[in-house]
Amino acid sequence: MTEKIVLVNEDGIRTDGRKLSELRPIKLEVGILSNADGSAYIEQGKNKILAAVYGPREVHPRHMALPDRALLRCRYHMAPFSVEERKSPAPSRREVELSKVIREAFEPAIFLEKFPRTSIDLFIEVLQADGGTRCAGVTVASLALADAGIPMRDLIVACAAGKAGGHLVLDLNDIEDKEGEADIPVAYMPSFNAVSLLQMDGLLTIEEFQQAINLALEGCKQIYALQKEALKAKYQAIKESAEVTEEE
Amino acid sequence: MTEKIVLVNEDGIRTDGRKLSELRPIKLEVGILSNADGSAYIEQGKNKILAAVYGPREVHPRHMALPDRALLRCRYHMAPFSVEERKSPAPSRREVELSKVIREAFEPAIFLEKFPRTSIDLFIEVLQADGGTRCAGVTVASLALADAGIPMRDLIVACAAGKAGGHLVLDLNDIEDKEGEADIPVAYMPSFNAVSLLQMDGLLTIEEFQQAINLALEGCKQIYALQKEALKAKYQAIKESAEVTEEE
Amino acid sequence: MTEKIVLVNEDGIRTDGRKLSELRPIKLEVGILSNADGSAYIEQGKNKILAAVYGPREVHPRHMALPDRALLRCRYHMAPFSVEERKSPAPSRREVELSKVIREAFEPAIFLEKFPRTSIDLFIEVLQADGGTRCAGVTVASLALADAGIPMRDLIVACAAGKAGGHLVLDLNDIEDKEGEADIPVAYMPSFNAVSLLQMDGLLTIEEFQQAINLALEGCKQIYALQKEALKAKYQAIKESAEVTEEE
Amino acid sequence: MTSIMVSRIRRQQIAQLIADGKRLDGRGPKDYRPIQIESGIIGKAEGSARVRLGKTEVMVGVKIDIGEPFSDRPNEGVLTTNAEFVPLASPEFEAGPPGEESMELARVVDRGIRESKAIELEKLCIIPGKKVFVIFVDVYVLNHDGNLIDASTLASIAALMNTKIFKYEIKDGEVEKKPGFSPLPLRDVPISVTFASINGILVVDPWLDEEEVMDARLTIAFSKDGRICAIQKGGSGTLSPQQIIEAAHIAKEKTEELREIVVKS
Amino acid sequence: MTSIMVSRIRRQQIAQLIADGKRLDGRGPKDYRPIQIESGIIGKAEGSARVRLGKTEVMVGVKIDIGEPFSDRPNEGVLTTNAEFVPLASPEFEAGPPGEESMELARVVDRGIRESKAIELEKLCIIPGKKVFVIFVDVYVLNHDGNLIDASTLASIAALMNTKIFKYEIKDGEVEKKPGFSPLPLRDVPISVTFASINGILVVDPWLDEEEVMDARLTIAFSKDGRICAIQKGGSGTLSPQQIIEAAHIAKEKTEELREIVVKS
Amino acid sequence: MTSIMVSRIRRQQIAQLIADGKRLDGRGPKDYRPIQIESGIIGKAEGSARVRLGKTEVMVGVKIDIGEPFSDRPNEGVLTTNAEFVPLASPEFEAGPPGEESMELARVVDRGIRESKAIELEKLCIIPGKKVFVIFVDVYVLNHDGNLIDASTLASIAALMNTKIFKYEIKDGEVEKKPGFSPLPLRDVPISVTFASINGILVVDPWLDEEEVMDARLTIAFSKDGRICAIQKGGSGTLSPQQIIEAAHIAKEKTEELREIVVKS
Repeated sequence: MTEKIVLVNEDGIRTDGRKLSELRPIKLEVGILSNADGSAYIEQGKNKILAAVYGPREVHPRHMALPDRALLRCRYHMAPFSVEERKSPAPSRREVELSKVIREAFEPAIFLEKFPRTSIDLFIEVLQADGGTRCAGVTVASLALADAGIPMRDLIVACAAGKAGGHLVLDLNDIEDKEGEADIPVAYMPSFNAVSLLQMDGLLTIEEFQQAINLALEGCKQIYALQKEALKAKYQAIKESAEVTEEE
Repeated sequence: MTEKIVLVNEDGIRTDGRKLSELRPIKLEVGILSNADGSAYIEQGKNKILAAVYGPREVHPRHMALPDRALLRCRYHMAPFSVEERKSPAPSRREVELSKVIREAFEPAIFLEKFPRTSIDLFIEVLQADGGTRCAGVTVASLALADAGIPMRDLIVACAAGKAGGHLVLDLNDIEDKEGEADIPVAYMPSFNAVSLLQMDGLLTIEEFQQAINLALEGCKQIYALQKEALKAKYQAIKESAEVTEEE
Repeated sequence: MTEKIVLVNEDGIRTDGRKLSELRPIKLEVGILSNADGSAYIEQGKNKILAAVYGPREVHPRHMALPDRALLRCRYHMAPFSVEERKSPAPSRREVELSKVIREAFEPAIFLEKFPRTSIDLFIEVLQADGGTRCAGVTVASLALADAGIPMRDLIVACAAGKAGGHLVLDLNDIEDKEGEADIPVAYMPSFNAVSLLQMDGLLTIEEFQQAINLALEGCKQIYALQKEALKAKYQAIKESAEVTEEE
Repeated sequence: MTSIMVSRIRRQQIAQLIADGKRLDGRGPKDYRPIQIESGIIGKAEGSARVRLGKTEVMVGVKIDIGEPFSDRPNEGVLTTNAEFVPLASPEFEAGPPGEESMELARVVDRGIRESKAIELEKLCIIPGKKVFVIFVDVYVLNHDGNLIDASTLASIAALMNTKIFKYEIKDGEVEKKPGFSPLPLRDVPISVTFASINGILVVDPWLDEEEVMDARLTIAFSKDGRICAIQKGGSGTLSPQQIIEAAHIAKEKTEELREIVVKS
Repeated sequence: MTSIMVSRIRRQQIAQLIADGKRLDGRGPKDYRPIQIESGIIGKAEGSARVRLGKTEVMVGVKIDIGEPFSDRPNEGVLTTNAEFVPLASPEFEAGPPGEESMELARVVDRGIRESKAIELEKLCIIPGKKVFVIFVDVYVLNHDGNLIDASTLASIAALMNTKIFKYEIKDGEVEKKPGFSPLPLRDVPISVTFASINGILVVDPWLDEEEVMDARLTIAFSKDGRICAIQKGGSGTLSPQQIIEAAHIAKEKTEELREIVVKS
Repeated sequence: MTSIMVSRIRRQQIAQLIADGKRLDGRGPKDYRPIQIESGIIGKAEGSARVRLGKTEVMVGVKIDIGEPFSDRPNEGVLTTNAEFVPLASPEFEAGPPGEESMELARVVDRGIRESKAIELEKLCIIPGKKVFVIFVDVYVLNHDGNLIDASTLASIAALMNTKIFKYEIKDGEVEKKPGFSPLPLRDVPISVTFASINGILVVDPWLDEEEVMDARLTIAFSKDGRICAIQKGGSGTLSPQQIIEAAHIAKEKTEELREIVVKS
């Protein structure tokens, strides 16, 4: 804090070499765990996050079952080794809050009413954290839900925008998150132009906020395309392996 | 502890200006919270305590329900900011013990057998503590039960007596409780001459103890009159507001 | 750790005066607690351990009941004052692990299938610990089960062997356990030549291990005889008291 | 079944009114319930306030202790915000450790205070890297009739405004209390405004009945200079980007009104 | 239903006998069950005792550690009393964190020791404000057949009477153990007497069957010089002021008998 | 009922094959599933590895902090092993505090490392009696298809092998980080081999279906010089002394193969 870090240089380039409205490199994989009903993996910058879905399945404990829809449960959790200082595996208040807002982000997207008396359990495990884990977590969880065959109105995609080094920037990394001026994580259903998660830390004028939201939504749209590609690649692979099996 | 504090001066006057067998000023209010089925508020010296009652209502978890009477539950709890050093909100062993003895103080007074399979939940929240909170808590809880319309054999009223600065004193305040020689909290049903809570800390001969108990019971009787006044004032207010409504 | 303690002297004598393959003095008592369905007490060296059994009885909570056999539960627990430094009464990870392996040691011995939908609860309380508490705990728990009349295929008996001061030794005491080279607790059903608990800490060649296991089994057989004597003494006492009663 | 049907009818009734720009309790969409603030009511606390927002009632006590700084902020005091859903406040609240709702409440209140830099934490260092003041803000919900976030934020900032810190001196590396107090150094007065979205229409300061039927909740907090310092969306519905911007403009206006009430109290 | 009826019949039977000055196990109203005290049985503990009161059996171990004093008592050692309802002691006891019953037991035992100033805590300070001896009294209930309070108080005081503290010296502000021990400095021997009130009649030392039918429980502890040092009423019944005073007189007499047994043991 | 019958049929099928020296997935009794080890994959951790053993998948991260030594080992670093059954790994796993299975896993993995003295803990002392390095080995189970012990031991040792410790200097009794790292000092590579006993026949590396029908589980870990360093029997069946010795011989052989795979990775 004593020496201010230069988050954006005079050429408008950020500490990791990106331009202001550039996403970090993103790698998506679908269907990578054998036990879960659906799973996916994301690398976004140095973030490494797994998501898995179990359900619709019987609810334990039973009294939590809802008569008219599925119970959606969500756990956002960080591995003890995912951050600089070892994190206790017991859920922190931050993890509890993020689990709640992520669950609320997915509730409008899933056709929960199709599966009364069941639960759909969504687990997001941050293996390495580098800023923006809740957004990357939403993005990857969406793929895990799709992989589990859970019917959704739209994929949920998430991306943050904010302000760092005096500039509005897209997809903040760890240092921009910690040393920057503002961070706005946004989850979005592109087909409905609907925001289902929104938070903000920091200080922004309404005008800056408006621009930042638009920037975040642009980021969401780019990642949405990547999500669809990742799903297509998975289906393609399944289809091919099915054809191979048939041919044999 | 190094310099002994003078708790009673040569004129028999205590640190807060009271005579030996004088109560602290007491303010009682009934029906002050809108959600609870019954509620009341007490100020006794610097004590500020809220009590609220929910019930008779369905028991959660269900297996705790009793076939032949209502389940009375009681929580005595101190706000983190109620004492000199911040108190953790998790219940301390002292709070657990006081919750138990307060519950046992009320069990003989309430017609629990009239409400089988239900629970009556009594919550006492100490917002500011100044010695004698369990007694003031019993006094105010009694009003909250009455406000909730829970049928009782008698109001329970409580008051402590003890020894401080070498004298028997009524209604000990914080410093008399901590630096004094003995403290005897007593809860009492005046109409039945029945003691339903009794504890003692300190050192007293049997003779001193006998005098202290009598002093405490005198205190109880005075507060009992205040309790009945507070209830009358509440009913009067309700009656008047009902009449106003009818007249309109 | 700085000065190496001499665990076995040049005459092959251990710190407590024992020979290499000598057990510590063992005292067994059966049926010493009035509330438990079965109970027993062991002193083995300075170990002092109580065991008690409740059951077969109704399972709480009910959903844990098994349709085809009794639920065996086991708690190995150390009293706070049983060791050098006061132990918190909350179960440690070590206690949780030992509770598990001891339960698994007894499962093959008890005819659990005779008591479907019930529980058999086995409590082992270490009042003073001196090395080898899990083995002494198994030995005494076996007697408590017999005292409770729980039908068993065989008594389970347990004893450790290991290496200390460069020698293979039987029934390690506290200092041999801490400063020695290896410790192998073994639980055994002599009639079936069946090992039902086996662990090892330390470093041993396969040859040493084989010898140590055989040594431990020899120890088990000696203690087995003591177990049977203790039960006989108990039955004798019951029989005699019954006869006395009849004669009166 | 019955309660589902009741809630459906209730929902229609509330939503119908809101579509007509009205509310069941007679307020307009941008009206707060009456606000009552009492400050300094708990003498044992270094700061305190009770806020009544309609029938919602929240007490906040501020306690000050000496503790260690965070290793990455060795020269700053520590702010710790906690919220208790005291079981006397609602038939829905249960005794026990804090649940996700009360954790969220505490974190949103904390965010407004922290991000607006309302407390001059850098003035609360006693011995760098070793001893700093720890400010405990304890939110105590006494009656829940909706919009706990705004009531708690108001009560917290009101309590901080009357918080006093004991004077001290350092002797041989130990802190000793001296007689007298100074006020907690504050540089901002963050205020939050919470909306309910019901059938796509935004209303401020939802009461409990509205919260039960709302699709989404949106809280926006502003610092003194008119900048947004914290946002939290809650609930399982969605908002359009346009609604969010519209809400920000309304919230800015309302925070100015509310800030005046707090500052005057 | 059945168990309620059984208990009603049992209650009548026990109450009937007590009305005639008799008890189901043949004792008179002021008779204790046989008391057996064994001291110093746990060599690893600094102090220990086992008390058998009829079939009730309690073991107490005392451990001593070095810790910080309370900030308001910088020159005194710390007493910490804990009680475990070990699940082997009763079919009613469950493994798990202490419940309200065991917390009450620990606090009542603690109260008698603390209020009689039995332990000379002011002699247990090592470095004022920094290091003092911490005395852990761990009450371990091994078989529950009623009147745990008196059995636990007896076992605690018996254990404290054979407690030894290691000798030490201070080198560079660190405490180092030296060979040898001194006895724990004690100045009093508090003893409690517990009554059950059954249909308005008081009996001492209730066994489990009596506890199950009693209306109220009353414990009075006395210090060596015949002063009351702790009282605890339990149970959901009431007592008249006259009964309480009568109990105090009986208790005073009984504590003298019991104290003699402990001191001789 | 149905699931009991299915499991009986499954059991017969698996046991029948094993009696013929075969396994349902085509392996021989002494064959491991394919092993894949990736090291150093978590840059934020001081050491890390992911092991895939068939479909079982375990990640281990090693974090290093500075803390106090144990009072009986003032000159040694501290090893702390923890295992999480992450709920995404199996429909049977639940979120929450560790259960007995994950505690056992952590303790068995820890035992192998500790008893083989794999980490040179005596080189991890910073200021004797005051400050030492604390090594956190966090086992994170990502997909459970049987034999978690061997997968976790492999991943732990692989992670320790790429663990680096920051350089430091001591200024006025405080530890300050300096640029640069040195490798964690290791002297051994303990490897465990786990057997399932099914109808009296031993097979190595049981997968989940085999674990569900096995009578007993036996884990034997070996140090580099071919000595046994840890054993754990699990499950409710029994083993004969002969089986145990036979298993030790097989395990010794297999650990050499597995160690080669780890060292090469």
